[in-house]
This record gives sequence, C-alpha cells and structure tokens, in this order.
Amino acid sequence: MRSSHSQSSGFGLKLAAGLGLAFLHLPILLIFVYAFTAEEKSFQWPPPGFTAKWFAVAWNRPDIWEALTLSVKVASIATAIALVLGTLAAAAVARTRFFGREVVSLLVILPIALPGIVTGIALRSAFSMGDIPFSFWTIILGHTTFCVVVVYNNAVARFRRISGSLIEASMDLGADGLQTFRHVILPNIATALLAGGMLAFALSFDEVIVTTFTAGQQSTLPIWMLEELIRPRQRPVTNVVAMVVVIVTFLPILAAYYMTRDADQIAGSGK
Amino acid sequence: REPLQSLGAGEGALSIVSWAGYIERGETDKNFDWVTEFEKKTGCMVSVKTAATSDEMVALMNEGGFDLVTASGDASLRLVAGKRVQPINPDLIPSWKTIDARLQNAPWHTKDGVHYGTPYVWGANVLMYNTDVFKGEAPTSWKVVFEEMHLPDGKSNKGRVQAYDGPIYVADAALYLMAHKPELGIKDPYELNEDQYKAALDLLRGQRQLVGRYWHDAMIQIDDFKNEGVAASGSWPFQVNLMKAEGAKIDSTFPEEGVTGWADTTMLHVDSEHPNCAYMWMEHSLSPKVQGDVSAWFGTVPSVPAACKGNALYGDEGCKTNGYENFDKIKFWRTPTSKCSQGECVPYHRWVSDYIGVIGGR
Amino acid sequence: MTAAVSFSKVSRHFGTVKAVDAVDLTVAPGEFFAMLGPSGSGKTTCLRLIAGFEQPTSGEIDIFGESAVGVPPYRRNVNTVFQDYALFPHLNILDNVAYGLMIRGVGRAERHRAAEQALEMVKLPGYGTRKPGQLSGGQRQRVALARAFVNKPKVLLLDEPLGALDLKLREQMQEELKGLQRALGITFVFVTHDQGEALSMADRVAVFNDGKIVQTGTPHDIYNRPKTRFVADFVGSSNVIAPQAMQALGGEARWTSLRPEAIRLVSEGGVNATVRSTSFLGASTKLFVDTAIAPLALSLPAGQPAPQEGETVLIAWAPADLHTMEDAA
Amino acid sequence: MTAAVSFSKVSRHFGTVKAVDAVDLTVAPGEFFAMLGPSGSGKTTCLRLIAGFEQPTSGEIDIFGESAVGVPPYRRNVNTVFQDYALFPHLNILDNVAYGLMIRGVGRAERHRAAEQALEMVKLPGYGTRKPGQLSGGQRQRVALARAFVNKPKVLLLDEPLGALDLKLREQMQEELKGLQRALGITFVFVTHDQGEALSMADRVAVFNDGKIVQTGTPHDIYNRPKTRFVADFVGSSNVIAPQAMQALGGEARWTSLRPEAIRLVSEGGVNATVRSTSFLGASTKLFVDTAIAPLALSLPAGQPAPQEGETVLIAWAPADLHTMEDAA
Amino acid sequence: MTASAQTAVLPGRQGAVGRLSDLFWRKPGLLLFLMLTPPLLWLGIVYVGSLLALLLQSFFSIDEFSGLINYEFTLVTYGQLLQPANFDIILRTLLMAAAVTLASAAIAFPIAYYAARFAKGKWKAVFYLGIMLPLWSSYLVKVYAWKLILAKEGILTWLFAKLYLTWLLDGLLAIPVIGGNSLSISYIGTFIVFVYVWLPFMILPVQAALERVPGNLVEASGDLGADPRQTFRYVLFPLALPGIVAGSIFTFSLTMGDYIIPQIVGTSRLFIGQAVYAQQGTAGNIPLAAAFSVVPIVIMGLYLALAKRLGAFDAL
Ligand SMILES: Nc1ncnc2c1ncn2[C@@H]1O[C@H](COP(=O)(O)OP(=O)(O)OP(=O)(O)O)[C@@H](O)[C@H]1O
Ligand SMILES: Nc1ncnc2c1ncn2[C@@H]1O[C@H](COP(=O)(O)OP(=O)(O)OP(=O)(O)O)[C@@H](O)[C@H]1O
Ligand SMILES: [Mg+2]
Ligand SMILES: [Mg+2]
Repeated sequence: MRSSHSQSSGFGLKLAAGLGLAFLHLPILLIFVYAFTAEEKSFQWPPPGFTAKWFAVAWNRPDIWEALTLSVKVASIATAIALVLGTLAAAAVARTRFFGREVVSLLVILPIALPGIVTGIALRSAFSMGDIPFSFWTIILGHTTFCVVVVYNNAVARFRRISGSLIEASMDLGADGLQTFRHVILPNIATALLAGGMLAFALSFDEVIVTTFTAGQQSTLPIWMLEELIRPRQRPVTNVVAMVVVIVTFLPILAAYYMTRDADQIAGSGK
Repeated sequence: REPLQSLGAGEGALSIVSWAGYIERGETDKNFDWVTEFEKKTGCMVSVKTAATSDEMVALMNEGGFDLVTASGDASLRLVAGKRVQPINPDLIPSWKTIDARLQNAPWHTKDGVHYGTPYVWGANVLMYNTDVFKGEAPTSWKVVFEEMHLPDGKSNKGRVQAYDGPIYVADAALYLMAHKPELGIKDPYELNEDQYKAALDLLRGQRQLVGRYWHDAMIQIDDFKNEGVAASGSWPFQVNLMKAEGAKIDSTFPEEGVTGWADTTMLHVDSEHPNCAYMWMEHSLSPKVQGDVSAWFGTVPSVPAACKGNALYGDEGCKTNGYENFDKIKFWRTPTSKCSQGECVPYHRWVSDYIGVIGGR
Repeated sequence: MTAAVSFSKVSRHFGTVKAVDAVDLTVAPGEFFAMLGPSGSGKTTCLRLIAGFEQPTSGEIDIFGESAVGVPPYRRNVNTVFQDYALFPHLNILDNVAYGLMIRGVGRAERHRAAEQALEMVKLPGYGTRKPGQLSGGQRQRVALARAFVNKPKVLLLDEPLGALDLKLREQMQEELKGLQRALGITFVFVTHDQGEALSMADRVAVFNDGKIVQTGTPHDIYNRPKTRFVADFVGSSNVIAPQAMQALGGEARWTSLRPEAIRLVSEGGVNATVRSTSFLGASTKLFVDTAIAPLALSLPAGQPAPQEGETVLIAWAPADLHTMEDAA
Repeated sequence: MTAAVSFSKVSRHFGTVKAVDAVDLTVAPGEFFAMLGPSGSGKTTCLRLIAGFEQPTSGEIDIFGESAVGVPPYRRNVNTVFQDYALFPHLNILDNVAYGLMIRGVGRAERHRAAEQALEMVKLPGYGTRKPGQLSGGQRQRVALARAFVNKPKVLLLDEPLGALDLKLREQMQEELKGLQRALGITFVFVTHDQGEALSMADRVAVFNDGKIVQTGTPHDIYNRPKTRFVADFVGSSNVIAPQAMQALGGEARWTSLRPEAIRLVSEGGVNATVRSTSFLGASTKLFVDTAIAPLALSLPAGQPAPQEGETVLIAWAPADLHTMEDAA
Repeated sequence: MTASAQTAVLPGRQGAVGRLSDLFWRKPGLLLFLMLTPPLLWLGIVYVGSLLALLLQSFFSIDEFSGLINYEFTLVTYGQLLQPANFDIILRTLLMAAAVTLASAAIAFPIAYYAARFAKGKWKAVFYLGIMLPLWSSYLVKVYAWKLILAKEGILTWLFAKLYLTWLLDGLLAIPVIGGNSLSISYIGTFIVFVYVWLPFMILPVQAALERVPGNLVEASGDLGADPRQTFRYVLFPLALPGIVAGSIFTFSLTMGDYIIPQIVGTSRLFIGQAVYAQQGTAGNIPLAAAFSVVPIVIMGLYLALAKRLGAFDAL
C-alpha cells in the first residue's frame, strides 16, 4: 500500500489502538511484578516488599517440573496430530470440490465454536460410557480436537494462495504426486503450518477447561496452576511460571512472525 | 459386600479423595507431613485428589477409581445409600478402641449398626470477623451476617459479609431461626418441613442483599478478607489460623446460636483396588500423631482424645480452642432427606436448586 | 517422419461445455506452431491435453508417435511455460531451473551447472541466488523458459507467455524466443490471443473458435487467404463485404475480405466515400469511411496527408486484394 | 480561460526517489490529455497528485484556478477511474455507481435513477443488482467509469483503464471512451504506457521519463517531430541515427530520427543494405537491415513482396523524413 | 546440459512409491478419500459421537439422594432447565456473552485497524507481539491478576484515589444490577475480565479481514467524496464485518462456556459454564449438565448458520 497523507492515521485512532494494547498488557505487567512480591499466600496492593527468591523456589519444586513436562508432552503430541489432521482436511477442502465440503469445514470449526465445557463434558461422558480410563491419551484426544481448527484455518488460507499451476508445473517437470508434495507443497505450506502449529501449541499449553474433564488425576501446567491458585502454598510461584513462559515464548513468536510474513509476501507475489 | 476379614500385604498404592489440607506430605510446610512416613512404613504410595465441596466428593466417588474419601456428614450417607462405599471391619483397625466415644457410633457413618469408615477429624463453621471493624469485641450473634445492621465501626454490614457457597448453608440459616424464631419449631436444622424451609430461604434471600460474593473456596475467602474489606463471615478454623499466622487482624468466635460443623469419616470405596493399603491408612490416620498434626494444620478437633495432649504442633490447648468441649453445641452436617422425625421434610435436592436460585437473586 | 504432436478427433468436454471439440491437429518436429483464437476458444485446454493435465473425453493424442493415453504429466517428455510463470516461490532461481533435473536424480553440482548455462541462454547469468519475488515480470518469464528447456523436452508448450508484459519488453522477448527456438530445435507450441504475435513468430498458425480449429496454415495464408469470415475478422481487422454488396460493386456474389491497407485514396476513378472518423496511429492513420454499399476501414501509410472528417474522397483497390471466403461465419 | 489543471514546478519525492520532478503542465478544459511513458516514469504519481492522494513535495497545483494545496481528495471535484477499478465488493453495481451521490446526501430514489442512467450510458442497463464479482473485466471497467462520471466531476482521471483488457475489447472501449468524453465535455487526464492508445485517443500527449515531462504536444507532433532520442524511440520505434553516421550519409552531424515506414526499397540509387531478418506483421512486414553505417529497421506495406534474409537490397528515404533532435537522450 | 531423454514418454519412478503415485494420479477420488478419512474419523466419529452421547444423557434423570443416574428416557431434566433459577442462568449468560462480544469488537477494531493499515515494519511486529503475547501468558494467572486489580482495596481503587476520581468509581458501582460492592464483586468486573481475556480472539480475525481490504478502495471512497468517517462507515466497516463475526464466534462461545472467570471475579450468580461444571463436577448431575450444555450447542448452531451467511468462515 502506498503511504501518503490520506493514509495517515488520526490521533483518535492512535489513542484507541494504544489504549487497547495497554489494556492487553497491564495485567501482564502485574503478573511480572507479583513474581517478586514478598507475600506468600495471597496478594495485596501495593506489594509489601520484593524478593527474587521465588525463582529459586520454583526451580526446586518437582511438581512444577512434572506439570510442565506433562504439558509440553501433551501440547507437542496434540499439535503434531492436529498438524496432520488439519493439513489433510485443508488440502482436501482447498484443492478439490466434492460433495460435503461444507460439512468438513463445519466439523472442523465446531470444537472451537462450541464452548470448551461442552467439548469437555461430551468427551468425558463418552469416556465413561466407553469405560475408557483417563490417561495421557485422553488429554491428547481432547486437545487435538480443538487444535485441528487452527492448523486447518492457517493451512486452508495458504492452500488457497498457492497458485494451482505450481503443482502442475512440478508435475510438468517430472515430479510425481509424492515428489510434488515433498518438494513443492510442503515447503510452501511450511510457514503456515508453523504459525498454525504454534497457535495450536499455545492453545493446548494454556487449556484448562477441556483438560479438567479429560485429565483425571493428572495435572498439566494450567491444572497445576488452578490447584495452586485455589489452594496456594506459594502463590508468587505461579506468577514466576507464567512470567517465564511468556519470556521463553517471546523469541519463537517473533521468529514465527518474520518467517510467516516473508512467506506471505512471496506467495502473494506469485500472482 | 462383606467387609475384609483379614489383612494382607499392601498393594503398593493408595488414592484418596480429601479436603484440601487433610493429607499433607510436607510440601507446604516441612513440619506438616503425615504421608511420607506412612509410605515408608507400608510401601503404599499415596495420591490425593482434593475436592472443594461435599457434592464434588460424591461425584468423584461415583465416578470411581479411588480407594478412600474423607467424607463429611452431608456426603457420607449419600455414599452409603448409593452403595459407593463398603462396610469396614473395625477388628482390622487396632486403634478403633481409642476413638472418642462420642464418635464411635455416630449416625453419619453407622447404619444399622454397621460401620462405613473411621472417623477422621471434626470441626465447626465458626464466625470469622475482622477485629478492627469489631473494635476487638467479638460479635455474639450470627445476626451480623444475616440481617442488615451497623457494625461497630459505624458502617453498614451491607456488602461486607459473606456466606458459604454450598446448599448445606441453608442449615446455618435454620440454626439462626431456631434461636430467633422459636415459633417455627425447628428442632434440627437438617430436618425442615415446608414452612421452616421457606422461612430459612426467606432469611437467605434477605442475606443475599448483604453478600457481595459467596465464598466457595478457602483461599478466595482469605483474599476477600484482605482485599475486599469483608468484615465477617462463617468460615473454617483453617482460614482463621492461616490469616492469624500472617498477622491479619482476624479472629473467630462461636456465636450464641451455636454453629454447624462437620465430622469427617474416612470411607472405603466399594470397588477399592487397594483395600489392604486402605486399612493400613485408616489405622495410620487414627494415630495421635496424625490426628494432632491434621488438627493443628486445619484447625480441627481430633477424633482420638489422646491427640489432645502432647502433640508438638497442636499444643495442649488445641482441642479446647477448636471446640472439643462444644461437641454438643455443633450441629454436624448431614444430608437432609424427605423422611425425617417430623414426618415429611424438604430433601437435599431442593436445597441444591433453591440455593442456586437464592444466590441468583430469586 | 512422425509428427511431434498429433490429435485425431480429440474432444474435451466439461459437462455441457465443449472446450475442445473433435480437433485434428499435426505439429511437425522442430516447428514453431501458434494457436490463435479469442478467449474461451479452447487454446489452453488443447495445451493442457498435450501436457497431460487434462484427459481427452474422446479421440487419440500421440506424442512423437507414442500414445499419450493414461500417461501422467510427469512421465511426458513435454514441458510447459505457464502464463503466470508458476515459479516456485520457496526456491531460488537456480533451484527453480534445476528442479526438473533434481527430480530426475541429477547430482547437485551437475544440475546447477546445467541451470547456470540455461540462465545464460536467457540472458540472466548470475541471477541464480535471487528469489522469484525479486525479479521483474520479464525476468520471471525468462526463468520459466529456462526451467522448461533445461530438461530438453521434445515439445515445449507456451501459454501466452508474453501476455503480461508491456509492449517494448514484449517485442524484445518475441525475438529472443524465436532465436531460442531456432538454436535449440525444439518443437514449440505457442498459445496467444494476439494476432500480431502469432503472425510474426510462428511457422504455422491454427485459428481456434468455439473449441474447433477454423483454419491452419502459414501466417501469410491465414492473413491473406482467410478461409472464413471469422478468420478474416479476427486476424487483423479486415473489411468483410457481404455477397450483395460485392454484387453491387460488380464482383462475385460471395463473402469477400478486403484488408484496410489494400485500399488506396485515388484522385479519380474510384468509389465515392465520406470520411466518418480518423484515428492517428503513428505509422499509419486509420480512416473509417461510408460508401454507398458498405462502411469500410482503410489504413493510410504515414506521410500521406489524411483527409478531414466529413470530407468526400475517392477510394480504390486492386481486384487481386479481394479474397472470397467460405460462407460459414 | 483558466486551465483545468495546472502544475507549476511540482515535485513529489519519496525519500531519494524523485517520482515527479519539477513538472510544469497545463491541461485545457474539455481536453483529452494523455500521459505516456515507461513504467516507473511518474505518470501514476502525477494523477495521484491531481486526485489529492499525494501531496507535492514542492510546487503548486491549481485545479480550475483554485489552489489544491491541503485540499483532501474528498473535497476535490475530481474523480478517478482506477487501474484495477476498485469497485466496492460489498455493494451491488447500482450502489457502487450511486456511492458518490449517496455521500453527497442525494436521496435514494434520485441517486438510483441517476446511477441507472449512467449505467445505460456505459451500455450496462439492468446490471445494477449484480455484485462486482459477477462481471467480466471489461464490464467492471465500464462500471468504474460510470461511478466516476455520475458525479459530473470537472476532471476525470483514468489510470491505464484499458490495461487489463484484450485487444478487441480494448479497441472497442477506446472508441466508447472517446465518445463519452465528447458527449460529456469533461476534461480527461488519461495515463497509459501504450503509445498507440495515446496517439489515437488524445488531443494532446505528454511523454514522461524519469519523473520529468520530456515533450508535450499533439499526437502528430510527438510522433513526427520527437524532441529527443527518448521520445523518438519510445513513441513508435524509430531508427535513431547518431551524428557521425549522419555525417557519413552526407547529412547534418546531429542526432536524427527516421521512421521505419519512411524507408523505401528502391531499385537503384539508394543505400546498400543486407537483410538480417524479416517479420511478417500482416498489414506490413518488418525488415531489419544492416548498412555500412548503422543497422536500420524498415516497414514494408502489405502487398509488396518482402526480400529473403541475407539478400542485398537498396533502400532510400526522403530528406524531409529525417528529423533532427536535441542532443539529450 | 545433460543428455536429452530420447523418448516422448519417460519411464516412471520404480517401486511401490512410484506405483502409489501413479495410482493416486489415476484415481484422485481415492486420494481424496484417504485424505479425508483421518480427520473425519476423529472429528466426525470421536467428537460428534461424544456430543451425541452427551445429548443422550440429557434424556436421563438423576436420583437426587444417591446421585446415581437413572437410565430411563425422560424429559424431566429439560423441564428443570425452565425452572426460574436455571432460566435466569441462561439469560444472564446470553446477555453477558452479547455484551462481551460487542465490547470486544469495539475495542479490537481500532487495534486491528491500526495494525492492519498503518503499522509498518517494526511497528507491525510490535503489534503482532502485543496481540500474541497475552495469548501465551497463562489465562489463570491473568484472571487472578485481575482480581487484584479490581478488588476494593486493589489497584484501580488506588489509582482512582490518586487521581481524585474515587467519585467516578463509586458512581459506577452505584449503578443498580451491574454495580456492586467493588469491581471485583460485580457484573462490571466479570465483564471487564471476559473482554480482556477474549480480546485477542477478536483482534486476529478482524485484523485479517482488514488486511484483505485493498488500499485503493479507501482511496476510491475518498475520491468519490467520502470523508474518513464516511469511508469507515460505508466501506471499511462492511468489509471488516465477516472478520468481526468470525471473532464473535470465539468471544461468544468462550464466554458462554467459561466457569472460572465468573467464579473468581463476580457476584456468585451462576453462568451456564458454572452451572454445567457444578452440575456435572460437584453435583454429579450429568443429565442436567448435559441438558444445560445443549443450550450453547443450540445457540452456537444458530450463530454459525448466521455467520456462514455473512461469509465469516473464510475470515476465521
Ligand atoms: N475445468 C474446467 N471446467 C469447466 N469448464 C472449463 C474448464 N476449463 C476450461 N473450461 C471452459 O472451456 C472453454 C475453453 O477454455 P480455455 O481455457 O481452453 O480457453 P482459452 O482459449 O485458453 O481462453 P483464454 O484466451 O481466455 O485463455 C471455456 O469456455 C472454459 O470456460
Ligand atoms: N509510495 C511510494 N514510495 C516510494 N516510492 C514510490 C511510491 N510511489 C511511487 N514510487 C516510485 O516513484 C516512481 C514513479 O512511480 P509511478 O507509479 O508514478 O510510475 P508510473 O509511471 O505510474 O509507472 P507504471 O507504468 O509502472 O504504473 C517509481 O520509481 C516508484 O517506485
Ligand atoms: Mg487460455
Ligand atoms: Mg502507474
């Protein structure tokens, strides 16, 4: 887009956007502040004192590590499965016209369009009807269900943008279906899958509502946090964990942004 | 189902549904640990699922997969009626004899002379208050949470009191009416006929105007006392002890109307997969050390009188402060049933839906 | 000698749309063959049938004597330069060009060398490390070309490869393409809707209309001896004179075409005409005139003074320039 | 009479890029004014300066005598037909056309009536209820036109409005546009990079290069009397002969242009030339020949038999066709 | 260059992979079938199957005393939904979800608009991070942070007092129904936290929709005489609408199903999510929980049908 005078923003808009962003971030600042509070069980404003000891405390608490490990495992596997399912569905929907296309896109959107608690108790009652005991895999089952949609959305948008002639060009140059997938389709949807995968990971990593119903006795990080916040031993530890997660994910998010942005520009200029 | 006749070897694992703070392994405070030693002794590794309300405990037990539950009186008989727990054999629990005589045959775990568990600890729903607001003078009546009035600091109690977010709280209202409206003829706050029940609900509806948020969970109540300017509320000794320990201006009292309370029973799931470990835990849970430690941690009264003396954490005054002598003044939680001594009473499920309505402003 | 490409009664129908309808076609090896026709006339579909992206509904396609039935595109020794180039956006230019060789398992060093050579041939040496997004339209087009012929296909298909370029660049690319074709000796099948391009570049031209081939022949044939009114009108902009009008002019009562540049202004002895409008085109001026029989367009070479609008002039043409056509439209 | 648009020393710089550089320009009321030039020469930027989407870095723009400094686009009585039409996809055709009237608060019934009329004018009556996505490129272009002139602007700006159309449609639209302009008497400022279009349609043409106007004049002037080598080369494809070569030919030692169609084949007394290549263009055949002094292009009218490649021919031209130019490139 | 292959038809790849590729090329339907089977099995069978199982449960009833399910077909449970207390819950939740959705759209629009049309280069990255980071920080911890911000003796009160604006806060809290004793114990508080937590889910689709609006439509509108406000009203807003609808699918459904926020910040009056949670989790009344969850299913069903009409699916 060209920049010029008619394209510059008004002060009101700037203010509204700035205030909106501030609104999004003030509570996060507060989380950071209270990672250093000297209080232990419940918070007060202003904090009575500051200490950095909670980092050491958090580091040494095995339950955090257990919950973290479980969450990372769940999120990774759920994301991986969602990547496969979402990509397959997106490829089918974007590249072909077949009877029931609409049904597929509706099905994919459903788990996120219905409140999590519905998904949660639906799965839970299905487990109990089918006598399936809660396990690592029941959590995965729940998470994958709502992760598929983000992968699907990203992939479908990218598939639509890949010009159909790219695939024909590849075949024309001697590549069969699988080679075309490997050398042309995959590299071109990779960044979209990365973006979708990251979002899926984030969703899974922070999910409480569905997890509550499908986890049984296991605690993922958010479930651990819930227990911890309701019955705190050392509440600042939850803030430490939340803060560390934000800081640790900062760089990957930024990287993903630059990667997907470049890809969009190229894919967009393919005409 | 017949109770176990002889004790075998431990199965190596045990899972318990319990109230928060009932089963501690020293993670919060190293001094409070009555699990590690048990695990070492028996090889039964303990896992705990905490529940916030009695209803949740019942739901968890219905769902299955647990061995034991520390059920309060409003859950225990439901579990028995639903055949979710099995009778126990006191002969396999050597410490059974040491249990407080007042509790040995308590109706909330005994049915037709058969025992469905071992008593754990008991306690009262005390009136917690802010000493600044009350100028050091303990309120004498539950009136401060039920009726609009000016508190000693000169301001209205409106928006500054709380009530428990559980249907069983209807009994607290009934208890208050027992003292203030004798003409209703309430004999037992858990056995209410239609009129008595309606009066209790009306009282609660009035209370809704005073209460900003009902307390559901102990820590949020603590937050509310600290940050929301709450001045008085029914509460557990647990919160009182915790806040006092942090130096908050908080104390508690037994008002003149009496209090409701809970006496908890360790009950054995009908499909328990680790019955031997479960029996070992029941025995362990009755040791004066455990009883005293739990009571010190949660602010309860032990079911084994021996724990009142000589426990380092609980101290020799613990039993007295937490109401050992007030046993008879406490109306222990029980599940209201339609069949009662008055003939026809309002059953619990109505309490559940009506209390949701009351909180919702109906 | 076997034909490079031959269609016999090939049809491709999409539902009720007859995109290609019973087409017979022979392209000789080494020929520069152009397909010309209006939008939707089936040119692209024909190319796609040769490439293998479409299967004929009926009829038989042979490529160098071998039947192409059921042979997937990746097994045909035929390459395509796509209208939108279809360069792989994730690969750099060198890898784009080397793609076909990579698929065939040619080693890295060797295929890069071949790709470099191909890039030199299209006058883009040293551009190998750029991404397609960093090239201009004309450059991309040349990369697409290099990518196709680096595989030494037996037939190269080009679908309006110059459509998106502007005039100057287009003229330049036309010359380059023609030069490349001569140098490599590959059979080119070239689709365009621009008659100038088809006439100036091709050895032979097939004119399409409505899924059918209306005429095949050399550019001269097509331009000077259109078989039907459609061809006369589409290739250049002939005056098409109806049988009655021809009769009135004293000619044969048949559909006849007369090229605008074949009409001259004369000072005497011609047909009376009134100038309706004039249009200056630089190298020539176009005149639209009304005569008693029919309106005509004529093209005056530059340098000759153009009459004003409304003026009356005398026009004439050589009888040899009148070309009679089949009745079909 | 005040000029419809006048630029005095107008520049628009983007960082170091001088998109428009000290341009002086006057467009007369009711004129059909074309801007011609290669890609990136600043044509679009000029239009955007008139429309108000850009502000000049320096210089003064007047529209009908009023200064346009600081006047936002929505307060200029100037409308634009965008190159890609920019129709509002969420509105139907009628509402698209009526948009400007709606903004001015014209009542629903009245503005719809006016829009219907405008649609009739562009030969799209009854298309009002369709959405832009349901129209073809040429139809959309006409809607964009109707949307602009329904507001009766004093100046209508058109940015390569025919760029996306194919040849036949393009020729047809050229005539329609010209007709509309005559009928409405609005000042048209028309951007194109196609010299044929500029020459045939415009009253006056400005040739842009590198942000500057190189020459302004009537189509005849521009084509026949190019001021610089750039113009000679860009408008049509002149032979540009260097001063030394001219001297060798016995002429004046200055840069000179010679149009290909001004060169004739003669049987005696001409310059010796060898045919390098020929290109059949239908109405004419292009010949590229080498002479002792310089390579030349010449255009033979149709009908004349073209020599073969490699043949030696004699060529000649009239001295009047030699046109000397400024030295600047 | 390598030697040219001499035949017009090349041999294909050998082996199973090559044969498989040829098979897929010849039978695209088979490929499609294979691609669709896994996602359809997962979502169509596992997920929709579970939903149906849930639906089935809502036709059972519960034994009130023992809490065990009575597996006999009955509509009693649905009858309970219409009890005033339960009906209140449904109404309250819908109103809240609608309010949250509207507010999110209002707040999200300027952010999305600025990010999509004006932010360039580094600022674009800043906006992206600014929207994504809150998504990555723990939902629970954020909610608890809000509790402290909104508390009677919390940060907002403190801030308003410093700014001598306490009267404003008091005025706000004095509004009947939505006001209360403190922000954290009022519908206003619940509303603020809901809006906060779901805001990114509105910004992202709106931004995507706005990014798709070609810049020259804005210019065309200006060219035709529309001032910036009119351009917004007649061009930008209608074109961003599918994005807003897509975002509202999230905000609406997330608000409807949440049971944690209203419990932590609110007046103890239940929302659907809490009711479902309480009925199934604490009361073990799965039939009533199931009946309750049919409500959001039906509402979202209608909502999706509407969204589809507006083309919001493509904007998700
Ligand atoms: N996949 C398809 N499905 C249905 N109809 C098709 C398909 N492909 C082409 N057609 C139709 O077949 C006809 C011929 O199309 P084709 O693309 O071959 O024309 P073309 O001559 O290349 O035109 P253009 O110059 O516009 O590219 C058109 O009417 C087109 O709409
Ligand atoms: N917003 C901008 N920022 C930076 N440079 C710009 C901008 N707009 C135009 N330019 C530059 O100014 C020069 C003139 O651009 P302009 O679009 O006016 O050319 P044009 O003559 O319309 O070319 P075309 O025929 O390709 O449309 C170009 O070099 C272009 O890159
Ligand atoms: Mg085509
Ligand atoms: Mg331009």
